[in-house]
Amino acid sequence: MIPLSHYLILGAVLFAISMAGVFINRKNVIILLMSIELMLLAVNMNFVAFSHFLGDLSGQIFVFFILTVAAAEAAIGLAILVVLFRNRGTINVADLDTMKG
Amino acid sequence: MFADWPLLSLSIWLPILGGVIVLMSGEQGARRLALLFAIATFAVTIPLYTGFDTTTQAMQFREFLPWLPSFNINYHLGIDGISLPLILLTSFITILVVIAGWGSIEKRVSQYMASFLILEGVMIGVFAALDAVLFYVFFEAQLIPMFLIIGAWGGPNRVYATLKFFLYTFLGSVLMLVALVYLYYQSGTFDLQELHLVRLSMTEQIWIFLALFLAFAVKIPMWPVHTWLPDAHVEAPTGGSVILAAIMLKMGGYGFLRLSLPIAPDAGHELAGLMIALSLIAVVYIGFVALAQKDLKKLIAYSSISHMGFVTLGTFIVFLLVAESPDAAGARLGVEGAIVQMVSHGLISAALFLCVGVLYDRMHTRMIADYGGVVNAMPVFASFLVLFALSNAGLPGTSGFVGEFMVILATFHANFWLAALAALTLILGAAYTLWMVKRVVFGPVANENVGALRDIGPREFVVLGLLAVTVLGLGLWPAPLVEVMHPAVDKLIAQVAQSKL
Amino acid sequence: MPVEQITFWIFSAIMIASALRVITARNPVHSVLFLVLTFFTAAALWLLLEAEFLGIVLVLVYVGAVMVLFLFVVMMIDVNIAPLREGFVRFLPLGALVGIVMVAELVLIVGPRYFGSDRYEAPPSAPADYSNTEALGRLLYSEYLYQFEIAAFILLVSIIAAITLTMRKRPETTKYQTPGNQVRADRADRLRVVRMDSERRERP
Amino acid sequence: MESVYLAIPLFPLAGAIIAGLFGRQIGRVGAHTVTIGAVAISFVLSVIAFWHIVFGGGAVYNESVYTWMVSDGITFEIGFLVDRLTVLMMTTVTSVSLMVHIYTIGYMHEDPGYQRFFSYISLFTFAMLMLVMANNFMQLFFGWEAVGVVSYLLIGFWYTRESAIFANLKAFLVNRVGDFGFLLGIGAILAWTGTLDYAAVFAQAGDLANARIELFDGAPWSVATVACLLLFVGAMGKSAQVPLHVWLPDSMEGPTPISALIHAATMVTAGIFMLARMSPLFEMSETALSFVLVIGAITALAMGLVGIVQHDIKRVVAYSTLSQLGYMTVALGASAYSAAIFHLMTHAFFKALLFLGAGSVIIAMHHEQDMRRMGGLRRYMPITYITAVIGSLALIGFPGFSGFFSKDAIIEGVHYSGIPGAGFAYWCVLIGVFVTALYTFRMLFLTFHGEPRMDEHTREHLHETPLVVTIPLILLAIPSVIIGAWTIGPLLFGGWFGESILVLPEHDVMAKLGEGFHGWWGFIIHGFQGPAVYLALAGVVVAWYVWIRRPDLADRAAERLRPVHRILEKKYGFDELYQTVFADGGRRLGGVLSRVGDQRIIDGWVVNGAARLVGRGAGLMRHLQSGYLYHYAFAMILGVLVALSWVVLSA
Repeated sequence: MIPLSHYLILGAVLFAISMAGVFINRKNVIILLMSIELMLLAVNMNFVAFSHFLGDLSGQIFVFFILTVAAAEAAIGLAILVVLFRNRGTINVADLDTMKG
Repeated sequence: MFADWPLLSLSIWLPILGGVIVLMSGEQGARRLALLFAIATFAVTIPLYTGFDTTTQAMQFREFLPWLPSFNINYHLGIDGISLPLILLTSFITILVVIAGWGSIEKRVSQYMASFLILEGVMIGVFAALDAVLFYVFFEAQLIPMFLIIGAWGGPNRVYATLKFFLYTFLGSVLMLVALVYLYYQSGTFDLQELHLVRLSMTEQIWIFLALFLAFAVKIPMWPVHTWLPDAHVEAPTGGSVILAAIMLKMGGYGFLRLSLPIAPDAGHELAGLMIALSLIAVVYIGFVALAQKDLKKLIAYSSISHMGFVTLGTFIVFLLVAESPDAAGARLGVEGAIVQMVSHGLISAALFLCVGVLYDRMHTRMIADYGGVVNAMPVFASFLVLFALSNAGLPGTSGFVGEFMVILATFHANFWLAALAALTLILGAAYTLWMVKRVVFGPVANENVGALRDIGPREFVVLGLLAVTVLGLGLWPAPLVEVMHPAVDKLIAQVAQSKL
Repeated sequence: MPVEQITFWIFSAIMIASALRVITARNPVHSVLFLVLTFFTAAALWLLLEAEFLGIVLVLVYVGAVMVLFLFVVMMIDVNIAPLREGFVRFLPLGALVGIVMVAELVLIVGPRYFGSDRYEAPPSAPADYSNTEALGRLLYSEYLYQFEIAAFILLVSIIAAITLTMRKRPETTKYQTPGNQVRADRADRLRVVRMDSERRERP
Repeated sequence: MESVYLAIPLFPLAGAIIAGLFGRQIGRVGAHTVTIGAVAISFVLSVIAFWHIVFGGGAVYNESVYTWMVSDGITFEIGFLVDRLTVLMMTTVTSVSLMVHIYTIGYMHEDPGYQRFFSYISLFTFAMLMLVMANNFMQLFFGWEAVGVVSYLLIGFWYTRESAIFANLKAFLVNRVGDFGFLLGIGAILAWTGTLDYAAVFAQAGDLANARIELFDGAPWSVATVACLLLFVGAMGKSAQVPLHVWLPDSMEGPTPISALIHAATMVTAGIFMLARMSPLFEMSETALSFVLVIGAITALAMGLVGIVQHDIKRVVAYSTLSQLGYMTVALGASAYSAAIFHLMTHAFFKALLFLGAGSVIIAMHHEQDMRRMGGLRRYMPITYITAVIGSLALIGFPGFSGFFSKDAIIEGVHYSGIPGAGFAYWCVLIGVFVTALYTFRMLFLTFHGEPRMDEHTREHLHETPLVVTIPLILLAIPSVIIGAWTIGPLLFGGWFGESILVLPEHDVMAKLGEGFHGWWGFIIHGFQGPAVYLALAGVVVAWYVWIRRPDLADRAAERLRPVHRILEKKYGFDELYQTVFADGGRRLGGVLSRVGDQRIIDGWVVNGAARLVGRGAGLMRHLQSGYLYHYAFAMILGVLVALSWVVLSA
């Protein structure tokens, strides 16, 4: 049998990778969004693993909701991205500094 | 017949509701409507006095509704002899403020009136709350209308004044919140009466005391956190000044009596010396500062600080007296004196600010140097001003005397020199008040503007007349005011004398 | 090594590798494709955890819809990759370091010491007639009904938001239907009854 | 009798309220009718009360009217104590007040503030009656301050005069200094006895004497001494004793009837009355009595000397009042309370007479007060002249006139007293007699004798003042002559005051004096055996020589004694000292505290300093807010990492 910790470690690794992704792709919004998707996946992984090992289906329900929210987030994020690109011709984060004082 | 009405809730929410209605009803008739609601609220508070039971130490007119049950926070109202006079004062002064704003406010009348009505409800809420969170909410909520009043109808430098006022008071009250939350974790309740019973170690008490102290000391205000008050007064419109001086300052004194003393009595014993020193600095130092003021409102503001020094002195002298003798002779006198002083200062400072308002409406200046010989043009007004000035100087027969007299007598029980310093106010108070009167009221007509002044109209006469009658009435017969306090004060003294260690 | 373990190891290896490629790929299109791969492996792992419904949903809905949307956007937007890769190398060591530290710390917490098999027994396999979908459904439509509704609402909001964000006003010449006006139209706008004499009068 | 006692103060109050609030409606005649009527009723009732207590054998009345408040188990009441001391004061106050009311009709008849004036003096009568009728310290303080306020209002009656409103502020503030002590004295009494009722406090007087209070470390004082000294500070303020006397001369800025009523006959004697009333306490403290004696002696002599160099007729009378108050205080210090009250009473009549006489002169001179521009008035104003002579003779203590009896009793009393300071006081009061005669007759001669020095216009219009002015003069002149001889026997030696004044046997100088007393005629004969009468006559002769016979001598003497003259003209520099040290000093201190303490330190450094600190800190923090998303993400991740590390490491 595969112990719970394996799944959790897997989630942790996934999370760390996505975080490093945020880090090194700091200028590319698309990759940033993808990293966030990965992060959520890591979280979902933990949820599912716990749900299985604790015999509680609520964990899976939460995954379900997280997927919903993630989908919504992705949709809006991408919409913003499109508008951004349309208006400014770039998706470089370094150029998005209108709010800088 | 009114006994089973939820009188406290009514007196809190009726003016707030009235404020909303006035706000929605627009400019036409806002004044009448506001006056109607103010009078109705006052009428609602009267049965609180007539139905008050002076034989019990328990809270009366209690109302209890769960609010946030998971945190044990309740909508818990109730009053005793400490809060009752202040509630009556609030509803009374609001009427006067509404009448006083009748003619002098021309822009956004309905908003002005609504602010005051809402403020009234919130202030009554502070005095009636028996739940710490409810108290805190009301305590903070009153900042908003006041902020708007000074910010919207204030003088040229109002932005600085409002910011200073807001930040000062907010800083203090945030620390109070911390203390209350800590108490909640120690006791699991926010009920004030249960908090009075919580046992606390000396360190805990000292921290809690200091946190509460800062909140209330800013409000009262005590030296050295007083400098917001003169600025706020100078910029506030007349009504704002009146409410600020007459009622909002009292919340500090009320907070000391309701929270600081019963919750942290041992810390009080420990820090009484400091508190008394600060109070006496307020009385003497501020008395001298008031002497140097050139602006009428600043002068009265400083005089307020000096007078509120008596409230804190009467409150904290209790610790010395309780320590000195087992029956705490004089302690009740001190606390009751402090409360009487609060009520009386509420009336007198309101009257003085209204008087300044009357002058300001006509001359649009607050500088003492711009006046002189006002009595020649406005004899009726001058009589009122002289009367209020004399009561501000603590003339026997006016309410200004009663509180000071009681506090000085109580202080003498503790120590001669403290009493001597406190009694200096007899000289200083008379000096700055009557010197102001001399420069403003008496003398030959100083300039043609003064000569052209017209005397007060019927509306102003009614306002000042009502105040004059009350000031004299309380001075000649304070018994009705004092007797409601006895049970509550007895209980408070017992709580202070009982160590919580 | 039993089949389960083998499956787990293989899929997790693929998953980690593809996740790494997601963040390192030079071309965003590749990134998306690797992301899809990651999701696939994740779905497989979930099946291993007897979360069949979620696994399938992940593939069908998430990969099928959301990832395709990503792909679509990436391909639609013609970006110049070069400036976006700027600093990639410079931040790589730092990113790697942060990642490794984080993994190390997380492993300390979630590792076998606290969550090993001696602490958490694997539950017995579900019986053959057990339906994960049904169980989830029962829960979702009873206890979590409100939350479910809210989730649905969130999705609706996001749809509307996405549409409003990206919608563009066309030039003036374009004609639009305004459904609001169409619905609001009433008889008076459309029909004018003109009263006129039915017969011509005799000329005098 | 209770309703009578209640009515006595309430009638003047009602009169004051009616005349004050409805003055415009009832008009001038209405105002003076109402107030004079009220005071007259009050006077009649006082006489009835006097009769009832003194001759009718009525019991001492000591009841409360209503409970002012109860706090801490202490009952604060408004109540009346009517005994022989009280009725004597009541009768004096109401009678002088009635005279002044009538006189005012003439004096003020051109003034626009006519009704206001009547309202004020009636109010004053009420306050003064409340003061003397009090049966407890609180009400005493109430009356004490109330008379002070009315005095404030009346000195500043002509509010457009800069000097008047300066004088009234000064009077109020100096009185407040006294009240400061007075209030503390009340505090001492309450703290040690737990009551403010006279009777209850006096019953504990012995305990007070034995109780100790440590004001300074290691120096325990008797509470009775401390309380008495503090109370006496109050009396010093109200009765204008050195060094709190400075307000009284300036108070002459008020209308003359006020000078007569308040600043000569009644209010200023409140301190004397109070000390007599407190005799059971003062007897317990020889230290306090000594202090009283010395202060009184200094006042009696020093203020009389200043009177010699004054030119303003009212100021001369004012300094004379100060000096006479000093005499009363001396009597109190020597435990001759009855003599003090006796002098208070005789002084009330003859000093009111002198003031009203001076007022009469001022009316005739069209409000000219400088004696250097008078002279020879006796031909024009015979009634005023004669009454003024009577008043002067009474003042200097000419044998047979009322002042003689009271003043001689005081001098003899001091002579017999054995407490520390009595010797000094005796010499002071003896020299004081000479000085009194000197300034009194200087005034009389300068005003009524010699060549007229006024301008032509004024002289043409000189004539005797109307009846409303002269009748009070005559009415006051009668008691000024006879009241001393009439009442000396019973008042001083008949044990007349009974219970109301307590004197310990070892202090009882009046008893020693009484051993040699055989009727008023005998007292006069006895007077010729002492130095006082001769000193007074010497004073008159010197005054005649200097100001009538050789008018140039006065200036020569002034020239020769330049430094002394300057000191006297400067009134020993008290005014300048107070003005610089207290008035200006206080204002300057206030300015410094306001500018440095409040504005610079608290507002500048602390408040705005805190704001600046926050601003500077924010300026630093601002650099962190780069606006780049990845910076924030980086910060977030770092934060997560730190939090995680913390969890891991602490586990």
